[in-house]
Amino acid sequence: MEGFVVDWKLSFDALSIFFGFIILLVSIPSWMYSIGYMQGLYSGGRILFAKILLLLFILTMFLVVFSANALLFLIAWELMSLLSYFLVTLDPHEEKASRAGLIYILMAHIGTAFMTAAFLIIYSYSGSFDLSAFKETCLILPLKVKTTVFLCFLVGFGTKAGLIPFHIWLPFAHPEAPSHISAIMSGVMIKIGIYGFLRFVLFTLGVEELWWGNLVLVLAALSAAGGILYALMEKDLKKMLAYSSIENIGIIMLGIGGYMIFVKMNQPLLAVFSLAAALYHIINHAIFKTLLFMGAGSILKTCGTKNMEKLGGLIKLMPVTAFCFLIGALAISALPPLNGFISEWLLLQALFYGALAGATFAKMKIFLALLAGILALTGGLAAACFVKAFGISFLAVPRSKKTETASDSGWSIKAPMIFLTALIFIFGLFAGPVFKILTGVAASVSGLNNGAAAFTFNVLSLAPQEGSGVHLNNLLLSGALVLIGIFVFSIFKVISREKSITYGKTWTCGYYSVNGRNQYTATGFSKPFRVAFSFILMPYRKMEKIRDSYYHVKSFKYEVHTKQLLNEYFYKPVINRIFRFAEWSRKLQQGSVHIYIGYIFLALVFLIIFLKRF
Amino acid sequence: MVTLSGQIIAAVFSFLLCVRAAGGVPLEVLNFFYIDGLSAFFLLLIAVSSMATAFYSLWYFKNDENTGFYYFLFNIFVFSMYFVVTVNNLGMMWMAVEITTLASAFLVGYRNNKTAVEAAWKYVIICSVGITLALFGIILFYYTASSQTGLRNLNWTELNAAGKFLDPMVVKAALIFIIIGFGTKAGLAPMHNWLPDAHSQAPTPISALLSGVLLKASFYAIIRFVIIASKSVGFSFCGNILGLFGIISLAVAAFFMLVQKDIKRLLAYSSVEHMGIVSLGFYFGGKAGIFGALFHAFNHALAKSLMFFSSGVIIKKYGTNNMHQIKGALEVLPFAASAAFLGMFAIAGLPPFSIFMSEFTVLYAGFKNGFYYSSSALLIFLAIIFGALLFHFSSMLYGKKPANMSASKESAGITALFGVMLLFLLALGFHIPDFLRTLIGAASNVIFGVE
Amino acid sequence: MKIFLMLFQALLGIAAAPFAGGLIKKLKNNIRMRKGAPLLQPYHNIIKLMRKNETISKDASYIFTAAPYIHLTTAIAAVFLVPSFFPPLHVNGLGDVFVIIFLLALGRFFMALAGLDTGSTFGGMGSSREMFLSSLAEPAMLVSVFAASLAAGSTGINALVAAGTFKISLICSGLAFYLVLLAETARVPVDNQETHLELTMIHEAMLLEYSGKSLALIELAGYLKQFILISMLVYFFIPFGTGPVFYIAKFLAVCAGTAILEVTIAKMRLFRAVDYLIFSFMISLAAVAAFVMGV
Amino acid sequence: MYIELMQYSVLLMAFSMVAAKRFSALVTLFALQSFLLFLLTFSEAAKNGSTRLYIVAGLILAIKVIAIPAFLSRITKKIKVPDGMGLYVNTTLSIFIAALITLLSYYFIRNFLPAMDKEAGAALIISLSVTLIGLFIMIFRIKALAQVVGLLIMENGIFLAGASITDGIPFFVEIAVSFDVFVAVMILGVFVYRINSLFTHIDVDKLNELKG
Repeated sequence: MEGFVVDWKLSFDALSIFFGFIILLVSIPSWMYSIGYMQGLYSGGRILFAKILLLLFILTMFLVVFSANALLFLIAWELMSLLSYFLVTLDPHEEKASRAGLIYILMAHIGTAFMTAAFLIIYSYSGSFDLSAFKETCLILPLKVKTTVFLCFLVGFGTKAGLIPFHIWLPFAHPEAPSHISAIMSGVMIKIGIYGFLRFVLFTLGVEELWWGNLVLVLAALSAAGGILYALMEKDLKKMLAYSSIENIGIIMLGIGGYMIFVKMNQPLLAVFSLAAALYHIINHAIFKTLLFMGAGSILKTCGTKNMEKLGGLIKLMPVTAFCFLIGALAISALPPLNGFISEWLLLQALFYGALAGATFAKMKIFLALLAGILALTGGLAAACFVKAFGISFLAVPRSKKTETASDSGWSIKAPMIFLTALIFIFGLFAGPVFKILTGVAASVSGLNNGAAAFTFNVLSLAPQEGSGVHLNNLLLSGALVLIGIFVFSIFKVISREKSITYGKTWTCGYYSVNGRNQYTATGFSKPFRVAFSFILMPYRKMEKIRDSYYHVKSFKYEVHTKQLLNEYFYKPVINRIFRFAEWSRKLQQGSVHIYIGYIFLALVFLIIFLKRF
Repeated sequence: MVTLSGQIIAAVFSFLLCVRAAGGVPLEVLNFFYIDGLSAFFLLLIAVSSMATAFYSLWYFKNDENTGFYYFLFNIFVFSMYFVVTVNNLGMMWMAVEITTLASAFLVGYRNNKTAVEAAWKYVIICSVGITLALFGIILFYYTASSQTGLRNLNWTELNAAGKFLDPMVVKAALIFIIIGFGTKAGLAPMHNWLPDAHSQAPTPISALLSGVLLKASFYAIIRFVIIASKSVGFSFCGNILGLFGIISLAVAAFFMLVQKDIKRLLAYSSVEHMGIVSLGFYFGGKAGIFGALFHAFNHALAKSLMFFSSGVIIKKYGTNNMHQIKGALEVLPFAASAAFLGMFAIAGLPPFSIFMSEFTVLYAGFKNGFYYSSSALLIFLAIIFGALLFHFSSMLYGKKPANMSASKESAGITALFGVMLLFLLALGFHIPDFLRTLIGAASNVIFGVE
Repeated sequence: MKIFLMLFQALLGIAAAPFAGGLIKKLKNNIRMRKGAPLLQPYHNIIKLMRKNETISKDASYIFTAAPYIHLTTAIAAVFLVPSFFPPLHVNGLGDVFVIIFLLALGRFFMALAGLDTGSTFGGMGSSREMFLSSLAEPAMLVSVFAASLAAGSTGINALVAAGTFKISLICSGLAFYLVLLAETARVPVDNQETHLELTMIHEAMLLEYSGKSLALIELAGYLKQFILISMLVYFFIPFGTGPVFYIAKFLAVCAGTAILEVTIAKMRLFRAVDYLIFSFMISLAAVAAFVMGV
Repeated sequence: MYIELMQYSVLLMAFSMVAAKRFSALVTLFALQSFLLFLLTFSEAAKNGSTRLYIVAGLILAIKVIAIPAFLSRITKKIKVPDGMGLYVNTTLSIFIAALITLLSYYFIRNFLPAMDKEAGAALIISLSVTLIGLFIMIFRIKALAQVVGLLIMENGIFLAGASITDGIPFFVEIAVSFDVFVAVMILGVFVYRINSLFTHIDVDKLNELKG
């Protein structure tokens, strides 16, 4: 072996194709969106540059997904991070963007370092970077090595996916990037992290011990609950979406962790089911998160701000965006009959049957029930979060001058959003067939026995287990909803004879004028949550009196912030330590040539004394 | 111009030598010059970067007169380095290394202001001390050789042949002096202190040459002795000492780069880091380790010259080395700044640039031969260093440009130079041409004593 | 045939739902030694509201108009899932007990939006608090149902109804579910339906802007929700005795209990309600634990 | 016999250089030490009358005994700096440290190179300690010129090693090295000039603009 040769071996198995499909699903609309989005924001040359970069970025993502060679995978992976970094810092004047990019690429690099270690450990046993060779080698790895590799992979891929202890880059990078880039990053790129996890941990390394699965489940639950909690606190629209991406990654990882423990509890059917549910949620999140970021983007473009406190009343000014955003919000809050609901329902079923089936694992029952509870909590918080997002920024009265004059953007921005909205409905209504395909994928890649037949009652309706009498035919459900809706509507039209509707001012205890200033704010909306979860969020407030004389206070300035637990108590201290140490170490080199020669002398003496040790 | 053409001729000549030596048959000229794979490889390295530097110097000094002295010293410097890697007699090699110091001393002090002279002084003094210690080591070598095998000269070939008869303890003792001595010049911590000063004060082309080639040339000297010593004391002993210095160098570089203000010092420390990686490659050993180390030396020569060139352009424009005063370079000098940025990613070891490949190989050697801790340490330090580099460069390249500064057109030739170098780095990252592969193979064969 | 029976059951449920509300009110008043409004007052209210003109804020959008319909629609759809007078009746494809929870969530989502739509401060406050409480109530509700279905061996309605054995786990989960029920139907320890002081209102504050027909829709939907939850409690957690008679008896019993409870205890502060809901969540987990222990 | 004597007196010279306070004294002592080396080589040459050793001896005489000291003292005349060379540690402590250094080299040679025969070992100990003492002087003497001399002392020590433990390192290497030393000293001298003209002093410990 002299030097490494990158061989461009590609493989197209079900998993890769599935992810390739998702890449297409997101990147094509985003590309179209970018055309309309970028003009006016950047200079012509930069737009061209951005387009080339975007193309390369998408290509590298394909390369990552389809590469059958770990080295190629690694290279493509790092390229992906690099290109996305350039895209995040597209506008060189944005100090914030460049800082966000810095954090992003640094975290990505650390993640890659862990992956590199893992790859090299495996390679030093296998002697070839071929994935099949990896797979064979992993069968014979000693357990300790396997565990090390697993942990390395968990950190490496978790960082890219934005799993919670490693997520800090995500809420910086996604909001600062241009919106179509945020859409792609949130929609696909973090899923590539999931792909890596599936490919290398589940289907190459194999699940060795139960606690691996438990660890993943715990991290997943943390990400889900924590992510949405922080999202709820945000008043920056895109940052909120970024945090909610963390939440959804958590939900997906719940499914994957489910797969891991079910394999260990030898419940192959359930394992496949739970994995398929995770895949389903991957698709769904790709769709609606992209859509939501596009919505946020078009708001940002027309109103020039993504701060909810400055928005409002947009539902009348930009109806299309509002409608699409509403559907997206409904879907992401897992409300029937849209697609988010389906995947979350499936995950609940997976957890339930896991709890039911794991007869020999008594404590797993409680654990899974707890997870189900956390999933429910997440759903509830997500609903609250998106009620706030939509309600504050689209409903009621505009809160700033610029917002009052907003209007829907051009077709190249509207069309992709409408397309994705349609997709939300499609993937919601035709859950049966979609899920059949996904179970096929899950079964084939995991090599477990094919449960595809078992999970669908007939063509259209899902059934987590045959004979359990539980079927969900979403088409029927939504049909019922529509019918009942029409029924109710017509009935009430009939029995309440046409009454006159008078339009008046909003009543606020007789206060004379309601305007943007005295509406309920995003901060106010999230107040109860802030108080209830203060033990995690650690809110603190800055109050400042602006007074023109000692006696007369002209106005108050009042800010509420929440602390990031991990940043405060882990990342910041570590970084500060490193910097302080570096600052201290500069003392060693104060410029006196005598001392420098002294170092040489000391080195010499040291070696002379310890010569026998070498 | 003369210099450039001279360099080109020399480069072509050495290239031919490489082709000759890649076959693995060493070439001896009147028992004075001796060129085997190892020398050939380093010849190539020197040739490439000194050629590039000569070209760059033309641009760098295009505005000032009487650069004759500069070019005179430049040539002496470069040719003494050629001499280092081609000469057979170790004593002569030692002298050549000393001459590189003496020649480059005036180049470092070229600007002849306070800081420059200070840097030059430290450079000369510290390097001479190191070299002198190395001489002591050489004498010990000669002592054991002559007393064991009655050898009467210092020719490497014969010493090497006598390798296994040498007295291990003496060799060990000698090796300490050799490694510390030449290590001083190769910029291994903690003997590296001259390096940031010299690099920051020398004219940019010279800085490029110093860290691009000089460090490698003196590392070459170390390798020569290591080859002989490994015959009697085994490779691992030499490897361990190198590994110790390698780790120290990495740590020092990492922490000093974090809090650096001067861009050229930053790059200097990154050179320390890369020399550390090279010596770690020797520590990890094995074919992979050696291959990685040598390949890394080559890549580093390329990338670091590129970095110095491009940041030299930026420095000339902003008129300061202080990174806090440089802002928005991407706007002012699009090409140079982009080159610097990409080069930064290259030396930070990101794919698809070739340095990633060599670092990867070194790491592989580490993991393969079970040096888990030092490999992980290497990974951690690389991450820190990447952070430091990115931190400084993004603050320099992004942001608003100073109000009084206007985007100026850049010299096409220099831009082309950057382009070519980047292209090389990229191409080597994807595929190592067979020529280079065989050359490095020959070099590592020499190291392993394979005939 | 089955379809007609089912429709009939649904209509019956819709018809009966307001009665329960009236009953509880009446009982409360009687306990307080008051005469109280007649039992059928809710019907009168609804009809009266139908007749009235409607006033809508000029800042409101179509969300405001659509929300009541959606709210009611989801409630009715849930009614189709819940076993009431004729237990084993429901459409198979419509899903399981989880779906009921999701459906109710859908209605709530739109009501909360409507609360924000008019830009009135109280509306915003109301919807904020509503979402707050419900998001905390959701896990408790889900896990209690989860425990029950564990006992039943499936989340399907039939299985849940059929699982007719008393267990400690079932009692625990039933208790948890009942606590959540009180919260969800805006009853005393968490909210107070009778208050009309804006700052203390939670559910009511959200509806503050509504009037006329829309308000009627919302009230009806509210009664339906209560009906649904009580029926769930009755069927899934109080497993003895089947058949309409038992059902009605148990239903009335629950109503009576609720009335007594509401009279005897006082409303909590908003942030005490958090502890209350977390408590019920813990009970439901305890129920799961009990099930694992097999009792 | 007298060879050992001379070797020891070389060491003695080194010690006395450590003890020296003034620069002129240092230079004289250096010249003396070099002269001893010259004698050493010359006697070697006389013993096994080889011309190349004569030449080497001549070189030493020319370069180290005459040229370099002259050059150095001329510099000291040229640049009007006080003759003291600035001590970090006073002479007593310095001598003590020098003794320690000698002990260290003794320990080193005896522990790690036991195979050596007595005389060679002793010579090696002496030369090593002279080298290290030179290093010590470079570390603990402030003035630039002192450092130059320190370097030269190291060279002397190494030459002693070369001359005594081996029978002289190969010829042209020898010559090359001595010329090399000469050039080095010249260049250092030039830099001393420059330092003096730029800083108006030659306290190299004040040269600490570049740090970190």
